[in-house]
Amino acid sequence: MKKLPVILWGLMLPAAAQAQELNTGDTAWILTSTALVLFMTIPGLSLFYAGLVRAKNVLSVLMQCFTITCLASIVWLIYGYSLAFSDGGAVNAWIGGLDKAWLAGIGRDTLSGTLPETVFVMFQLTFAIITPALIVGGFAERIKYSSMLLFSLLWLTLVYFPVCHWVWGGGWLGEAGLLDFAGGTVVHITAGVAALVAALVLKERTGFPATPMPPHNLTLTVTGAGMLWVGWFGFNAGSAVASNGDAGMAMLVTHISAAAASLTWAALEWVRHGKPSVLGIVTGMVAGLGTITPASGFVGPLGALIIGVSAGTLCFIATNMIKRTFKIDDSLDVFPVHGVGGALGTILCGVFVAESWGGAGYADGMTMGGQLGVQFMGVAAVLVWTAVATWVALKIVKMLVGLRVDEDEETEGLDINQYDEKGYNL
Amino acid sequence: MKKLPVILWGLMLPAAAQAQELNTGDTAWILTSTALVLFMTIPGLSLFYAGLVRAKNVLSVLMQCFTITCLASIVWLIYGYSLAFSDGGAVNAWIGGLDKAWLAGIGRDTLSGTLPETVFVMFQLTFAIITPALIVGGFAERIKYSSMLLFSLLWLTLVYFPVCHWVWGGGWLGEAGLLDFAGGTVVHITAGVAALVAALVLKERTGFPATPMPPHNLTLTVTGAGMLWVGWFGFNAGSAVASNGDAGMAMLVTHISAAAASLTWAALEWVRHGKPSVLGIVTGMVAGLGTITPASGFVGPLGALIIGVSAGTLCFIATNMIKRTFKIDDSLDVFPVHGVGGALGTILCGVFVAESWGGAGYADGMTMGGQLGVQFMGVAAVLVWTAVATWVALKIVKMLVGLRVDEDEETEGLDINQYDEKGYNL
Amino acid sequence: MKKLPVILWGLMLPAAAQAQELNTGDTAWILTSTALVLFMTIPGLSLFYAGLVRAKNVLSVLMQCFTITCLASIVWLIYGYSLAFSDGGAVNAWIGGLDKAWLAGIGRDTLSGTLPETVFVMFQLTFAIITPALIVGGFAERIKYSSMLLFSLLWLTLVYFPVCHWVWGGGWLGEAGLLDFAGGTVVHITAGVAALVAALVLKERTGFPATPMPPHNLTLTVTGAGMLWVGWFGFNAGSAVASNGDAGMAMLVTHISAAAASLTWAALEWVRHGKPSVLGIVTGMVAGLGTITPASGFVGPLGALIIGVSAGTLCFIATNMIKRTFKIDDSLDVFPVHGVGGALGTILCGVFVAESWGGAGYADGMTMGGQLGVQFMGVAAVLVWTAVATWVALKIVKMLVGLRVDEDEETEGLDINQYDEKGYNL
Amino acid sequence: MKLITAIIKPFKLEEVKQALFDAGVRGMTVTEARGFGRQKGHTELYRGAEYVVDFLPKLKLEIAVTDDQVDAAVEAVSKTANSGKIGDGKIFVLAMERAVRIRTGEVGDDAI
Amino acid sequence: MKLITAIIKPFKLEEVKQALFDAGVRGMTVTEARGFGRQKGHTELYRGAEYVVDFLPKLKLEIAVTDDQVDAAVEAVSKTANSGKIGDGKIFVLAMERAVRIRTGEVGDDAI
Amino acid sequence: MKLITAIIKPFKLEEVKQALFDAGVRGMTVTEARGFGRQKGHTELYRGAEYVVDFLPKLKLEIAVTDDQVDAAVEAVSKTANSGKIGDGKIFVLAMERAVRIRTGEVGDDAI
Ligand SMILES: Nc1ncnc2c1ncn2[C@@H]1O[C@H](COP(=O)(O)OP(=O)(O)O)[C@@H](O)[C@H]1O
Ligand SMILES: Nc1ncnc2c1ncn2[C@@H]1O[C@H](COP(=O)(O)OP(=O)(O)O)[C@@H](O)[C@H]1O
Ligand SMILES: Nc1ncnc2c1ncn2[C@@H]1O[C@H](COP(=O)(O)OP(=O)(O)O)[C@@H](O)[C@H]1O
Repeated sequence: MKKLPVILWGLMLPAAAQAQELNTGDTAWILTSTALVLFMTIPGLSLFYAGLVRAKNVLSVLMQCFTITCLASIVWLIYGYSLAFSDGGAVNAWIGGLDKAWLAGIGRDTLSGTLPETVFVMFQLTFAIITPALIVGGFAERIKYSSMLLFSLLWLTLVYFPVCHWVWGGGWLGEAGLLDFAGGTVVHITAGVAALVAALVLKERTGFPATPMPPHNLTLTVTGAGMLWVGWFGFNAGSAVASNGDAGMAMLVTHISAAAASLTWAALEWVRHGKPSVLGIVTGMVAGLGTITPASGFVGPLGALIIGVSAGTLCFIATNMIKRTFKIDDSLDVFPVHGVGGALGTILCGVFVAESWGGAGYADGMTMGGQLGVQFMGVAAVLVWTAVATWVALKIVKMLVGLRVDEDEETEGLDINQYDEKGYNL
Repeated sequence: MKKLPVILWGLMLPAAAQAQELNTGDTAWILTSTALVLFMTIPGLSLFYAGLVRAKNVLSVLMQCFTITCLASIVWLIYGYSLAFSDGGAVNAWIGGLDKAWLAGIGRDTLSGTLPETVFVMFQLTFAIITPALIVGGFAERIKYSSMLLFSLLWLTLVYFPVCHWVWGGGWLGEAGLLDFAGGTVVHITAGVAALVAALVLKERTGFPATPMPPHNLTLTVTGAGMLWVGWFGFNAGSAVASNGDAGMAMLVTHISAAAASLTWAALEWVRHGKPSVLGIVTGMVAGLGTITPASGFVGPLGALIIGVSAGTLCFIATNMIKRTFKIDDSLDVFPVHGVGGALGTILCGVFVAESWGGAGYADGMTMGGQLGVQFMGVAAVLVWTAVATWVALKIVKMLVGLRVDEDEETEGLDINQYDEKGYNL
Repeated sequence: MKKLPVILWGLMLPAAAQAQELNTGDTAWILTSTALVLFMTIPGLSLFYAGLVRAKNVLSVLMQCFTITCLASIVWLIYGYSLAFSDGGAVNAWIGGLDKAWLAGIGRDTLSGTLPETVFVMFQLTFAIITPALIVGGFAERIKYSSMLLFSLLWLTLVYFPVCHWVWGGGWLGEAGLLDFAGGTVVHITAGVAALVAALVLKERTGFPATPMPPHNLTLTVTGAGMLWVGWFGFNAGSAVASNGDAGMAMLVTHISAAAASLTWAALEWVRHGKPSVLGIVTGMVAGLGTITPASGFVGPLGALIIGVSAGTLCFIATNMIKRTFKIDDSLDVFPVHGVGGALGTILCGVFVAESWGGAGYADGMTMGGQLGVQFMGVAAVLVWTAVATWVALKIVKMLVGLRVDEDEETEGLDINQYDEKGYNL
Repeated sequence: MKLITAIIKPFKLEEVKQALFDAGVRGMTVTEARGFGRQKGHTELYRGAEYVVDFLPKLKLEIAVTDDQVDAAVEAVSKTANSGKIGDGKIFVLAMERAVRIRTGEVGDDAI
Repeated sequence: MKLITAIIKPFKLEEVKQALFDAGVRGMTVTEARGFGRQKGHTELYRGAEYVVDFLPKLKLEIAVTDDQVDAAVEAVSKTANSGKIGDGKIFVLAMERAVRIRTGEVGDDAI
Repeated sequence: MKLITAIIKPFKLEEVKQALFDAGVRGMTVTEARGFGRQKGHTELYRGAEYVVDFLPKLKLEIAVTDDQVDAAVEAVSKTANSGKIGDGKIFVLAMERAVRIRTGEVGDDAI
C-alpha cells in the first residue's frame, strides 16, 4: 500500500527530507508541472470563464483571475506557504507556523524529498492560485474589483491555508488518513462551496434568471477547456511529486475520467434536450477532472472510468438543480461542478482505492468502511469550515468596502466601469 | 546505426522491458511530451481548424475535435491500446490481441523500456487522438454530429489501430524495416487519405467553389499554428521515448523543417500571387512538420532543411491542384498537406537517413535502394488500406445514420443546428 | 559563490563538455524549456502584441512574429549559432567563428555540459527568435513586410549574435564578469533599444497621437500575457541549463517579480487614474519578468520582490514619459518596458546577488561596487552598440527596399494591403 | 405606410419588442448602432493613453407599419424604451411609398 | 429620387448585387441586421438555460436610385432575393429629397 | 424635419462629428456598413482561393435635423468627409414626419 503523497507531504518532509538526494528527473517533472498548473489559471481558467460571461464583462473576469494570481503569489511568499506547510507546533493539527514566513531558510540547496524545496514551494503555490480563481465564477459580472481583492486575501488566509495544512501540511485530516491526492477537498470543495456562499450573499445578477445571459464567446471557453485538460496533467500527475509510475498512473486515470465525464454529460444532454453541446461536453470535462483529482493517485483505470461517469451524471444534475430549481445565480456553476465533483471524488476514492478495483490499496489496518468514514468526515469538515469562513469573509468585505457595483454600473458592464477598458474594438 | 524506436516499440517492449530500470528523466520527458501532444489537439488543432471555417460552424469544429479526443480515449482503454500494441499471436503481423484490453495487467510498477507502461499508454493515446481529429478538416461544415461520432469509432478500429500495429506494434511493416519515427504513415497518410475519401463521399459544401468561404477568424488559426509547432516537439522528440541525444536531434530537425517549409510556402505565394500570407506561412509550417515527422528520428539538420523546402513546395502545389484543378472540397486541405507531406517525408527519410547526409544510418545490410523500396511499400500499403477502409466506414455510417445535414441546416450553420449554440455574441 | 551559467556557457562548454555525462533529467527540463520559450513567441508574444493593434493590422503582427521565428531559425542553423557560441579565435572577445556553421560537427552524441548539444542549440535558438520578435512592437502598424524581413536578418547578424557572444559565448562582457543570467542585456536591452530606434527612424503612425488607436482585442493580449508568464519559466529557469536548485530558485524569483510588478503597476494606475486596468496589470507583469531576467539565477526571493516593485514603478513612469512627454510612437511600448526593465534588472542584479540579500553571492574577490561597475558597463555597451547598429540596419533597409507602407495603405490596414487577408469575418 | 426608426438602449429590446407585438406589429429589423447625443460617454485608458468615447451602444429598430398602426407603435416604443434617464433615444417617423414582401410579391399594407 | 431599403437573407447578397448591377444600379450600402417576423427563430441552450432567439440574421441594403430606376431595382431585388421560403424579407421604398456625392459635390440624380 | 443619411469613410468620423457639432447638430446615430460603388475593392486570397471583396467598410450616419439646420449639416458633412478620393460617400436627405424624444416624450423640433 502506498498512501504516499499524504504521508510524504504531511509528515516526512521536515524531518526526512535531508536524507534524500536531489533527483533531476523528478525535479524536471515538477518544474514542468508547475508551469502546467499556472497555465491552468492563466490563461486556461481565465479564458474558460471569460467566454461564459457577456462581452461587457469579459475583461473583468480576466482581470480577476490575473490579479488573484499575483496576490496569492505575494501572500504565499509572506506567510501562506509557512501557514500551510511549516510546523505549527502546539496547534499543528490546525495550522502551520511562521517559521518559513518570507520563505526563510529556503535556499538553492534546500531539498524537499528529491526536489529542491523552491520547486515544491512553486508547485504548491500554483494550487493556492487556482483555488481562489475558481471562485470567480460564483460572483462574476457583479463584484467590485476592490471587494474581490480583499475577499481573496481573506479567503486564502481563513480557508485555503488552514485547509491545505489540515490535509497536506501535517494537520488533523492528513493525520486521520484522509485520502486527497491532488485537492478534492483542499481545492475543489473549498472553491465550490465558497462560490455558492458568494452567490447567495451577493445575490443574483440583475435580470437573472429572466434575462438571457448567453456566453459571449464560446471559442474562448473551449480554448480554456483544452488548456485545463492539459494543465491538469501537471495538477494530478505532478502531485506524485516524482517522475515515476505513480505519476504515470495519475495521468492515465485523470485522462480517462475526463473523457468519460465529457461523453456522459454530452449523452445526457442528447437524451434530455435532443442535442449535445460543446459547452456541455467541456463542462463534463471539468467535472470529470475535478472529481478524479482527490483519487488520481490512488485508483486504477476502471475506477477512473466509473468516477468519470458518476461525475458527468451527478454534476449534470446538480447544475440543473442549482440554477433552475433553486434559482441560485452561481453564475458559472462552480458549486455544482467543483463542489459536488470534489465531494463525490473524495468519497469514491474511498471505494476505488481498493486493490480489487486496481487501486493502490488501503493503509495497513484500514478497511473500506473505515476509509469511507474518514473521507466523509473530511468532506463534511472542509465543507462546513469553508461555508462559515467564506460567509465571515464576505461580511467583513461588505462592511469595509461593499460587495457589488450598483445597478447602472452593472448594466454598463464592469469592463468600462471598473477598468476603463473595452474587450473588443473589432 | 540506430533504428531505435521502431525496434524498441515493435519488438522488444513485451519481452525485454522487464530488464530495464525506470529512468526518471526519460519519464519526465515523456510525461511532458504527452501533455504537449494532447495540447496539439485541444486546443491546438481545434483552433487551427476552427478559424478556417465560417463563423456559423466554428463550434462544430471545436466540438468534433473535442469529442474525438474523448471517444478515442475510451476506446483506447477498452481495446485500442491492446489491438495496437499487444501481441496478436498468429495474426500479429496484422493486428494485436486483446490481452491488454481494459489495460489489463498494467499497474503502477509495469515498465515499458525505461518508462512506466502507463506513460507509454498515455503518450501513444495522444497520437490516436490527433489522427482522427485531423480528418475533421475533410468533412468540415457539413457532417452530422452523430455521423462524425460513429465514423470516428469505425475509423479508429479499421484504420488507426491496425496501421499503428503494422508499423509500431510489431506488425509486418515494422518487421519489414519501414522507417517511420513519429507517424508519417501511421498518422499523416492515414489522416490525409481519409479526409480525401471523406470529401469525395460526402461531396462538397453547398456553394463550393463558387461561393466565397473565407476563414472567419485567422487569429484562431495562427494561435493554433503556434500551439501545433510547440506541441510537435512532444510529438517528434517524444517519439524517442527517452530524454537524450535522439530526442534532441529530433527536436532540432523538426524545428528546421517547419521553419524551412514555412518560408518556402510564403516565398511561393509571393512569387505566384505577389504577396505572402499568414495563412500560407502557417500552412507551410504544418506541411513541414508533417513531412519531417517520419524522418525526425533519423535525419540530420541538412536533411531536415531539404525536407522542409520540399514539403513547402510539394504541398503548396498539391493544395492548389486538389482545390482548383480537381475541385475537390477537402475543405481544410488535409490531404494535400498531411497526406502528401506524410508520403513525401516517409520516402525522403529513406534517402536522408544516410550517414553521408548526417542521418542515423541504414540498418546493417540495408542499402538506400532497399530502404527506399520499403518506404514506398509502406506508403502504398497504408494509402490503399486507408482508402478502402475509410470508404467502407463511410458507407456503413451512411447506411446507419446518414452523413450530411440537409441543405437548409447547412445554410443555417451547424452550431445552431446541431448543438443549439452560437459561437459569438459580441 | 556560483556565477554558474555565465562561466558554464561562456568558457567551459567547448573544453570541459566532453568530461560530463548526459543527464536525462537535465535534458528533460531543457527540452521542456525549449518548448516553453518557443511558446512565448508563438503564440504568446504574437497574441500579446496582436491584441494591442487595430483590427485591420492584427494579422500583420502575427505574420511578423511568425516570419521572424522561421527566419531566425534558418539563420541560426547557417551561421547564427556559430557566431554566437563557437570560438572566434583572435576576435573571440567580439564574435564567434564559423566552425559550427551549418551546425557542423554536432551529432546525436555531442554533449554540451550534461545535455546533448542539439538541445543547447535549440534552447538558445528560442532566445534568438523572441528577441527580434519583441522589436515588432516598435514599428507595428506601418512597416512593410519586406522591410521587416530584411531588417530582422540584418539585426540578428549585427546585434543579436555579437551581443550574445559577448555575454554568453565567451566574449568580453562575460569575461569581464557581467552577470546576465537569462538575457537582461542580450535580450531585453537589445530589443528595447532597437524598438526605440525603429520608432524614431520610421516615425509615428499616421494620426499619432491625436487619433485614438485603442487595442482591438484585449482578450488576445491577456491570453498572450498568461502564455508569456508560463513560458518565462522556461526562459529563466531553463537558463540554469540543469534541473536543480538553481532552476528552482530561478523559477521562484521569476514568479515573485512578475507578481510584484503586476500589482505595483495596477496600484499606480489606481492611484493616478482612479482605476487599475487589465492592460496595466499585464504590462506590469512583462516589466517584472523582463527585469528579473538577468538576475533570475542570482538573487533570492526578497531581492525578487524589490526588483519586481522597482520594475513596476520605473517602467510605468517610463511608459508614460516616452508616449506623452516625448511623443515617441514606440507603438507597443517596447523600450519603456523591455529596455528600461532590462537595464534596471541588470543593475539591480549587482546589488541583490549579495548573500546578505539571499543571493548567490559575488565571485571571489568581487565587491558590490566592482560588480555594479561591470553591470553598468554591460548595460552601456549593449545599449550603445544596439542603438548604432540598429540605426545602420534601418538605413540599409530604407535604401534597399524602403521602410513604410504609404499613407493610403496604412489607412487601409496592413492585413489587406500586405497579405490580401482579413483578420475577422464574424 | 410609415417607416418608424427607433433608437433605443440595448437592454430594452425585449420589452420594446413585446410591446410592439402587443400593438399588433408583426415584424421589425434591428441594427447595432452607436449614438452620440446629450448622454455623456466614458473614457477609456490604455497604458496612460486616454480615449474619450462619446458614442454609446444603441440599437436601431426599423419598423414598417400601416398608417393606422403608427400611433400605437410609436406609443409602444416610447413607453417601454423609457427608463427616465438621459440617452433613452429617439423615434423618427417617415412616410413610405411602397412596401413589398419578397417571398410573395405582395405589396402595400399586405406586405407589412 | 428614391431610397430603397431591402431586408434580405445574408446568403442572397451576391445574387442581388449582380441583379441590381444588371438593372443599372451602380452603388449600394449594406448593413448587418437582425430581423423579427413570421420566420421562426431558434432556441439556444447553455448548461440547461434556454434562450429563445427570435431575431434572425439579415442584411439590410440601402439603394439610392433615380425615379426611373426604381421599378427595375425593386424588381431585381424581389426576384433574386426570393427563395420561396418564409423570412425572405421586405423592400421598402421612400422618397428622397436630396442626394449629394461627397467627393464631387454633385447633387440630385448625378450624385447617385 | 429631415433625416440625413451620410455614408462616409470610417476614419473621417471624428472630423465629421466635430463639424456637425459646430453646425449646431447635437445628436447622431452611427452604424457600421459596407459600401459598393465606384471605388475598387480588393482581393483576398486564402490558400490560393481568391475572393473579390467589392464591399468596403463605411460608416453610416443618421442625423435628424430641423428644417433650418439641414443645409448647414449637409454642408458640414460634405466638406469634412471629402478626401477628394473615390469612395468618399454620399449624403441622402429624406423628409421626416415626426420625431419623439423617448425620455421626455417631446415631439417635433424639440425632440431633435
Ligand atoms: N439628431 C439626432 N439624429 C439622430 N440620432 C440622434 C439624434 N439625437 C440623438 N440621437 C440618438 O439618440 C440617442 C440618445 O440621445 P441623447 O441626446 O443622448 O439622449 P436623450 O434622447 O435622452 O436626450 C443618441 O445616442 C443617438 O443615438
Ligand atoms: N414590419 C416590418 N418592419 C420592418 N422589417 C420587417 C417587418 N416585417 C418583417 N421585417 C423584416 O423582414 C424579415 C422577414 O420577415 P418575415 O415575416 O420573417 O418573413 P416574410 O417576409 O417571408 O413574410 C424579418 O426578419 C424582418 O427583418
Ligand atoms: N446608389 C447608392 N445607394 C446607396 N449607397 C450608395 C450608392 N452609391 C454609392 N453608395 C455608397 O457610397 C459609397 C461611395 O460610393 P462610390 O461610388 O464608391 O464613390 P463616390 O461616392 O466617391 O463616387 C459606396 O461605398 C456606398 O456605400
